[in-house]
Amino acid sequence: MMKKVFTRPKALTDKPFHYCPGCTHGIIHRLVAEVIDELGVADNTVGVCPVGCSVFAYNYFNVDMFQASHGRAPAVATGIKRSLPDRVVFTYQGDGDLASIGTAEIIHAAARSEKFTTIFVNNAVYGMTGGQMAPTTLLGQKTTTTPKGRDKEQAGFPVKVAEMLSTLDGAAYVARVSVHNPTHVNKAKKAIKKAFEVQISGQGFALVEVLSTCPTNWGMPPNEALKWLEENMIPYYPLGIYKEPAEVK
Amino acid sequence: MMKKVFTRPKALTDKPFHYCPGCTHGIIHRLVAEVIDELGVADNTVGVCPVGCSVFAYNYFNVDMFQASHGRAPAVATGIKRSLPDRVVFTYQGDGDLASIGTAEIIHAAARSEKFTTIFVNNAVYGMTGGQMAPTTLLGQKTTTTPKGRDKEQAGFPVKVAEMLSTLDGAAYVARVSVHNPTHVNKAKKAIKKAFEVQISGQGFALVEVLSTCPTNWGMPPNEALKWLEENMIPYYPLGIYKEPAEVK
Amino acid sequence: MARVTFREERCKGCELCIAVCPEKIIVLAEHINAMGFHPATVVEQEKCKGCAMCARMCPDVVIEVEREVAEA
Amino acid sequence: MARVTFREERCKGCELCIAVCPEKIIVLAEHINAMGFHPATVVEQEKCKGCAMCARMCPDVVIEVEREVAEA
Amino acid sequence: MLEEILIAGFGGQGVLSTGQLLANAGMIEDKHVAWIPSYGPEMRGGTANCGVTISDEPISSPLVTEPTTLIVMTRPALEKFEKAVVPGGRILINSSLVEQDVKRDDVTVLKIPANQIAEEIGNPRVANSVILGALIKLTGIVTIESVVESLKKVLPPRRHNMIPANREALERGAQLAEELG
Amino acid sequence: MLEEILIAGFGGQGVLSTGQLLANAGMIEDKHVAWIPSYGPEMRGGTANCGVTISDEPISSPLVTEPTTLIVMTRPALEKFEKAVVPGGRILINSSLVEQDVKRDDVTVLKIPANQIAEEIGNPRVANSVILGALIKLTGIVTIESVVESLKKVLPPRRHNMIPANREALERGAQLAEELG
Amino acid sequence: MSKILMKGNEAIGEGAIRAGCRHFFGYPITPQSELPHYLAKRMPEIGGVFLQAESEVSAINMVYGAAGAGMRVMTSSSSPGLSLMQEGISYLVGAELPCVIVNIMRGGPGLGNIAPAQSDYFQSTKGGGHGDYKLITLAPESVQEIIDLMAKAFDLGDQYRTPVMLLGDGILGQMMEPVELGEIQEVKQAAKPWAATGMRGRGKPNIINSLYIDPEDCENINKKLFAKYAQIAAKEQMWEEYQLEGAEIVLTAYGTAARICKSAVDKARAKGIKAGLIRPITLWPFPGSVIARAAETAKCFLTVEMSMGQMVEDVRLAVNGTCPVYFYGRTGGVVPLVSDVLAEIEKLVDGGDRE
Amino acid sequence: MSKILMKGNEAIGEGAIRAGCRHFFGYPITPQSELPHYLAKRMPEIGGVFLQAESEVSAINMVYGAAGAGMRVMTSSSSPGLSLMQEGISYLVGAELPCVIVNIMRGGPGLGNIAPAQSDYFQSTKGGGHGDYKLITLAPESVQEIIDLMAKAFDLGDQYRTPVMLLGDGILGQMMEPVELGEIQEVKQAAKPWAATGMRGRGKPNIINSLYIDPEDCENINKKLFAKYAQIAAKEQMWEEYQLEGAEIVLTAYGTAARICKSAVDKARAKGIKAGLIRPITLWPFPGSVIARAAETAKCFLTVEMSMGQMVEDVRLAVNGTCPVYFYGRTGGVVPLVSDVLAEIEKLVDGGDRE
Ligand SMILES: Cc1ncc(C[n+]2csc(CCOP(=O)(O)OP(=O)(O)O)c2C)c(N)n1
Ligand SMILES: Cc1ncc(C[n+]2csc(CCOP(=O)(O)OP(=O)(O)O)c2C)c(N)n1
Ligand code: SF4
Ligand code: SF4
Ligand code: SF4
Ligand code: SF4
Ligand code: SF4
Ligand code: SF4
Ligand SMILES: [Mg+2]
Ligand SMILES: [Mg+2]
Repeated sequence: MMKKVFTRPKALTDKPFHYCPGCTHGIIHRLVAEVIDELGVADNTVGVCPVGCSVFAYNYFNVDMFQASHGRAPAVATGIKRSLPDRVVFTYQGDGDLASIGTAEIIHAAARSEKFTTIFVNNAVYGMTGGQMAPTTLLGQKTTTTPKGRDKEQAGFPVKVAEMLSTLDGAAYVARVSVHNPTHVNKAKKAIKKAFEVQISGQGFALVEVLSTCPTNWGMPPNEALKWLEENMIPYYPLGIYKEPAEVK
Repeated sequence: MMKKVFTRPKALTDKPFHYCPGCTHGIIHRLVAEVIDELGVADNTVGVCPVGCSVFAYNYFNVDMFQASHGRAPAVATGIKRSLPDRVVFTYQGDGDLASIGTAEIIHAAARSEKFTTIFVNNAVYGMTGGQMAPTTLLGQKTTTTPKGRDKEQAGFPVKVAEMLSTLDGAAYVARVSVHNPTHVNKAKKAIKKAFEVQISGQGFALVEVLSTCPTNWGMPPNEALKWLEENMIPYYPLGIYKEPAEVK
Repeated sequence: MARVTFREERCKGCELCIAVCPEKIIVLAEHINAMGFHPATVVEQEKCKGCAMCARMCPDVVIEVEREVAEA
Repeated sequence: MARVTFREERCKGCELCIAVCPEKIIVLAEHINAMGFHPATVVEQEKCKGCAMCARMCPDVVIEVEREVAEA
Repeated sequence: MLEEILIAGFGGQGVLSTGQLLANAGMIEDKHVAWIPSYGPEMRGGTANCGVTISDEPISSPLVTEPTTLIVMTRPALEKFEKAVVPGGRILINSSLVEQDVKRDDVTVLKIPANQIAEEIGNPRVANSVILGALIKLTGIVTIESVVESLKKVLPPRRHNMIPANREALERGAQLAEELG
Repeated sequence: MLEEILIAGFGGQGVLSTGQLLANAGMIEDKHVAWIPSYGPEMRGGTANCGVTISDEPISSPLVTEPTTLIVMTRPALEKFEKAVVPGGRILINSSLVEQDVKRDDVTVLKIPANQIAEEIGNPRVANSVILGALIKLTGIVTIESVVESLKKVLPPRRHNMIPANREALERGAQLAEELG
Repeated sequence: MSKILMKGNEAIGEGAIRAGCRHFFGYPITPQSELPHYLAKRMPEIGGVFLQAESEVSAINMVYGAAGAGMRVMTSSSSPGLSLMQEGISYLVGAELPCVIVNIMRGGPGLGNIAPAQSDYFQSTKGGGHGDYKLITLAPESVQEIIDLMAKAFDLGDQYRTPVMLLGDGILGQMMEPVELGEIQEVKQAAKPWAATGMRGRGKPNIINSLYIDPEDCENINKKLFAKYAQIAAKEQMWEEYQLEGAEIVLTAYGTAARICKSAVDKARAKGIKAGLIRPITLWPFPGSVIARAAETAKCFLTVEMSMGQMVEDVRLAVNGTCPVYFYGRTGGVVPLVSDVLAEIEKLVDGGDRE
Repeated sequence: MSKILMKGNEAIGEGAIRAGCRHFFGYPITPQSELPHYLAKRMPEIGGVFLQAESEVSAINMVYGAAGAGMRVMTSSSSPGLSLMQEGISYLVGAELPCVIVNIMRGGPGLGNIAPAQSDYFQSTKGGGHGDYKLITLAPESVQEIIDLMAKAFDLGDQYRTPVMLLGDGILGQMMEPVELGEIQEVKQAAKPWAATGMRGRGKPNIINSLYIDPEDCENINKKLFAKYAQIAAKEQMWEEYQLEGAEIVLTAYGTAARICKSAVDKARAKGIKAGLIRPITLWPFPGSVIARAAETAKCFLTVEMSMGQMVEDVRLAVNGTCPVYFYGRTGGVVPLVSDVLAEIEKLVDGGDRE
């Protein structure tokens, strides 16, 4: 018997993504939707999308959604979760959104151990606004605001979000994954699922940092971008689980 | 021959402090002034004071001063240092100022490795505004906004600033000290001096977290407050040098 | 036996699926879809193992995969 | 020999100096200063070792310490 | 009737709660009342003042800038506010704490050794009630009964044992005012 | 003289720079010119349009909402903007990329197989110049010389070797317009 | 019902609770901190949420979250904090989310001081945030009125799906006055079918959003907002007239300044001067109609504010040249005296065209 | 001198550099990002500082630092970003620090969109931040005028020790026009003895501060500011008169809207309609005097904005009831057409009292 082994998750609407060809935002969207499907929580979930290329995510997820102001998704999610503690709440944020303008909001949501899940898409650049430096831009990486490559004297060092948040007692689950090949896509999905489960079981704040590509602003074809991610981002941003709740609790 | 072995540092004006009796803000001010004197940089120094009990610090330091908006001293200091790279620039901030509203500013100043020195006064409470919870308030500690004691379910966990900033490659020197007895006052001074030296030698961002008391809002006599600090704060906020530039560089 | 189906009109021709297909049976078509891209397509359907690597990498959820499974 | 001097008008009577003086020679005065505090004062100046512990702890920089030092 | 009372002293002297007690008593008597603290970031544990207005008419501004009565508990308070009192007004001084004299001669001055009397009563905490008693006697803005009523409301039940001492203090204050006035 | 030209296509087709080249040529001839891109967050690598206004008078709004000439490089562009062209205006279609026909009959339509001609010239990158040449012929808003002048300014020196091919493309375009027009 | 003595800041909290508000997000600042202190105690008692945010920026965005989730929610701050909330307020407007925002104003600009002021009138009523919008702005003058207006604030917010500002000064926040609270009553809250609460069988997602990428759509939402504003302006103007009968000199003032003006009007009337007062209670919608009406017979207007002159512009717009509009203001935390205002009134008696 | 074709956003950058600005702190946002891109390249070439801040809140506070240190400094953003800067702007005002702030406005409220708009007029001119203050606001209409006004902006800022806003819309930022840049000249900058730069022998510390804890002091600084504002209002009003001679219908519009109005006026004149335009170049100080003068002879006014109507209030205040003031606006990123404006003018010819 022929059986569908891979099909569009139900937690995605049927709207086509507006992302550039090969942009891994699309993969990450799908993984989140698959996890929502697998956990069977679509009807009970509220998502928060940021300002960034994923600003239109409210068109794609088939759940109730908020569009939040730039960087403030964690505050918005806090407001939602404190209002509706039995709902599943997630935010989806880019690296400019989360690690630059929204630094205070993510850190304090984590410190308070707000019971929501954050999908943090680190593509080392500001995608939406035209390829400016992000806090996560690598040293030497060229962007429209570091035309000669990021220079530590001038623009400082990339911020390691997973490591930083792991210092907070309130952060229950923190992992960094990548989506540069199918194996890692699978791992990424596992981490995302775990991050939702940690929320649902009330264990506290959970964040998954997903290394992602921006072929357009990196100025390379999509497959080259995946390779660049693997060769340049992973060494600086080691993958792994940075924090995990003790199993018995 | 009788010699003055302890006298008012020249980098303090003669204005009496407005602080409450026994408030260790006064000790920390004096230490900063002593270091400025010892380094002989008063004439070349620009200080930035925050919003908090130390808002009037511009009256006390005998150097050029800025009063910065709540939490933004690191941004103001960045503006100053990038304008006048050969001046010695320091900020003086409370825990509400630095670790709550100003979280993004301190993290990114550190990430950029801005070459200034931050004196971070952690007294586990909002002093100036009447004893509200700070991000550094300990679990169980009573404040005007946690009248039954800080509850992790409701208000999350205290933020460990020194630990968090140490994850940043741009942070050159990070230490936590205390001023609850003369020995620690001496150690605190050494750390502050080092933090200025790291700046002056161009090694990058330097921060000293100083555990401090707020007898008024803790509701205890000054000496009891010192004891409370020692017994309650130090276990959660371990003293020590968290980051240091490699000697040869 | 397995079958992959491409929702051609949604394909952006990014080639991520092409790179990961272990059977190397996906190519970009000659023609252009409504969005102006050469859509990916499978050339030797019969070689498909239904591993879904392609689908897993496709950012635009273009691909559906079916496979023969033992009746449970 | 050593001497501690208190700028009484600035003392807030917080007693931090009192607690740390190894000679236990500092007390709060009976009278009240212009700010309304009982200022700290030294009762047995001659016992002072000039260790400056008191001064180091004084948050209001009230205390000055002099000490006999060998001429350099 | 319009009384604008300024109570000025030091943090911890019960300045603010004394004012509230008075306002509460006025409220019980269905007068218009308002209470307002000074909330400057003076040195914490430092100055504390509050204004109480009690009137038959609606109150315009609750700020007491030109008090009809000034109650002072510290020397700096006297220095600062002496000038503000309206001509013909009153100044009540807790003479246990403030030695100075008032320089003006167009106001009624009453020196009340409140702490001393409170200690005589055997409860140093009721010093403020002594002064309040004197004020009531002089102005008649509220009755001692109303203040006692207010105390019942304001104090938590476990502190109701303080009420008799307070009543005594109020009466001693009133009596003193009678004698001195 | 007032020409309002809308150039519409796909990111990467050189739409924006072609517009700039035209504006630059107008400027060289001391005309009033303005250039403006659409900057909507359409899918990146997606639509790209720009408006160029060339006039003897100061230009009011640089937005080209009712073009006198429309140049289209993609099918969606034609569908979207066909209606906007003023009656009596022109539509220039790169027929190497767009097969469709224009539905209106109150405009002059010119189909230019620009990519094909560019390949004939031996340089696929000069397709846009072919269309530009046709536009120039039809409107006379600038001369080919001015466009070549602009190229000298706009291209970095190491790319000046592209100029002859561009000139040829401009001339071929003009010639074609002459023939078709 | 018996009265109790209550602080303005606490009354705001209690008023909110009685209006059905169970969610408060805020960041401490003088002179409004007694409000969070009060709610930190009260909210847990009634199963509500009190959360100290990490900043005003966060607080207003938490409000956005809770409001979008359908809650009656409030935040509070004072002047500098309100400046930080402007982006968030603009988002709340754009997403049409109801909430109550409290500003207990202090002296500015900059850090200024913590003394009472009214210098954020423009910010509240003209739109301190970006874009075209109006904010319903309520200005109580007494602790009792705070209680009454809090209920109104939440009702208006829900009814029109708009944020509502409660604007007071430090005096209003700090003073205690008797209030009659009445029984706590069950609040009837209209359903919010638009709220994003998880679909729960609804079938179609609800989206809370202020992004309208197509200019036409964005213009339409603006038009929709302004149609709503027109309705609010027509129906919801609130004001008090005090001694307005036959007034030749019409004072306009709100909040604490209005209380002072009332006394000044009384004193002026006692001197035989025909003075009266219009006290706007809604600063937006500004009660322009009553002012225009009064302008038909008045000799002149005198606007009194604890600012350098902000509401006076709206008075001038309403008077529209019919008669002169004068201004008296104190600012930076200085509170005008009754005698000062009286002196200004007296100046207008003879001549009325100083300046 | 030869002209070059330049984008508005880049012209702002080049204009600033030519005005002696060597410090830029900003955060990316459409439609102004070409400005930071440009300066990221240019500043290092000339030894200046380009720094991408972590947010607009940080950017404006970096500006505070650099301005207090005596530099000519600039930041730039678009509508939502400006909302986040309001506290910082109020501090700059309070501390009397000169700087230039650029707002390339987009559709609002909320996230709105990135299309051109003029709906932040109130925020800029009435004070979106807390406290009493005014902001010099310059509104260029062309790329050439940007270059000229940038120099003016820095000069005014330094002269009056005040932040200066440059207000444009997305069209102005995005379009390219020919500009004549002229030679780069050494800029004469006045000494700033008040700057906090380290004492360096001065003997007395300089303090950059906006805290005035005593209300009297705070009121005094407000009075000082307003004395300065009075001087600015008297001396620095800038506007353009277009076909104003004998105009019966006087249009008022700024920036891009004014360009459209000019064409509409031309077309109206061609039809024999006596229309003219006053284009405020300084939005604050608002050129009220010229409008009042025109109101003496005009039949009516028509204000055209890319907003729901903001500047029109200032026009009404200036006209003060002398004649009717009508409004035509498009908002949310929609740009009015010349033909639309012409139609509005024509409506006013017959009757002039629609509404
Ligand atoms: C307050 C504010 N500042 C700036 C912007 C402009 N802006 C939109 S998205 C963005 C950054 C997007 O980068 P990132 O978060 O990394 O997301 P990506 O597009 O890379 O997925 C910025 C700066 C804005 N919309 N609002
Ligand atoms: C934007 C803004 N928000 C809030 C305040 C009020 N405020 C003043 S100081 C302070 C906190 C002070 O606490 P901390 O930084 O710990 O300093 P401390 O007084 O304890 O030394 C707050 C919230 C303000 N002035 N500005
Ligand atoms: S700009 Fe970059 S991040 Fe954004 S959609 Fe395109 S590829 Fe993805
Ligand atoms: S309130 Fe606390 S921190 Fe502030 S001066 Fe008093 S004791 Fe020190
Ligand atoms: S399912 Fe596997 S084998 Fe089949 S096309 Fe996809 S990647 Fe290739
Ligand atoms: S990965 Fe998806 S979008 Fe990309 S080419 Fe393959 S099918 Fe098309
Ligand atoms: S110097 Fe030492 S011994 Fe002397 S009084 Fe001070 S603490 Fe005591
Ligand atoms: S430590 Fe200083 S302030 Fe405190 S009692 Fe001693 S001398 Fe006085
Ligand atoms: Mg990114
Ligand atoms: Mg603190």
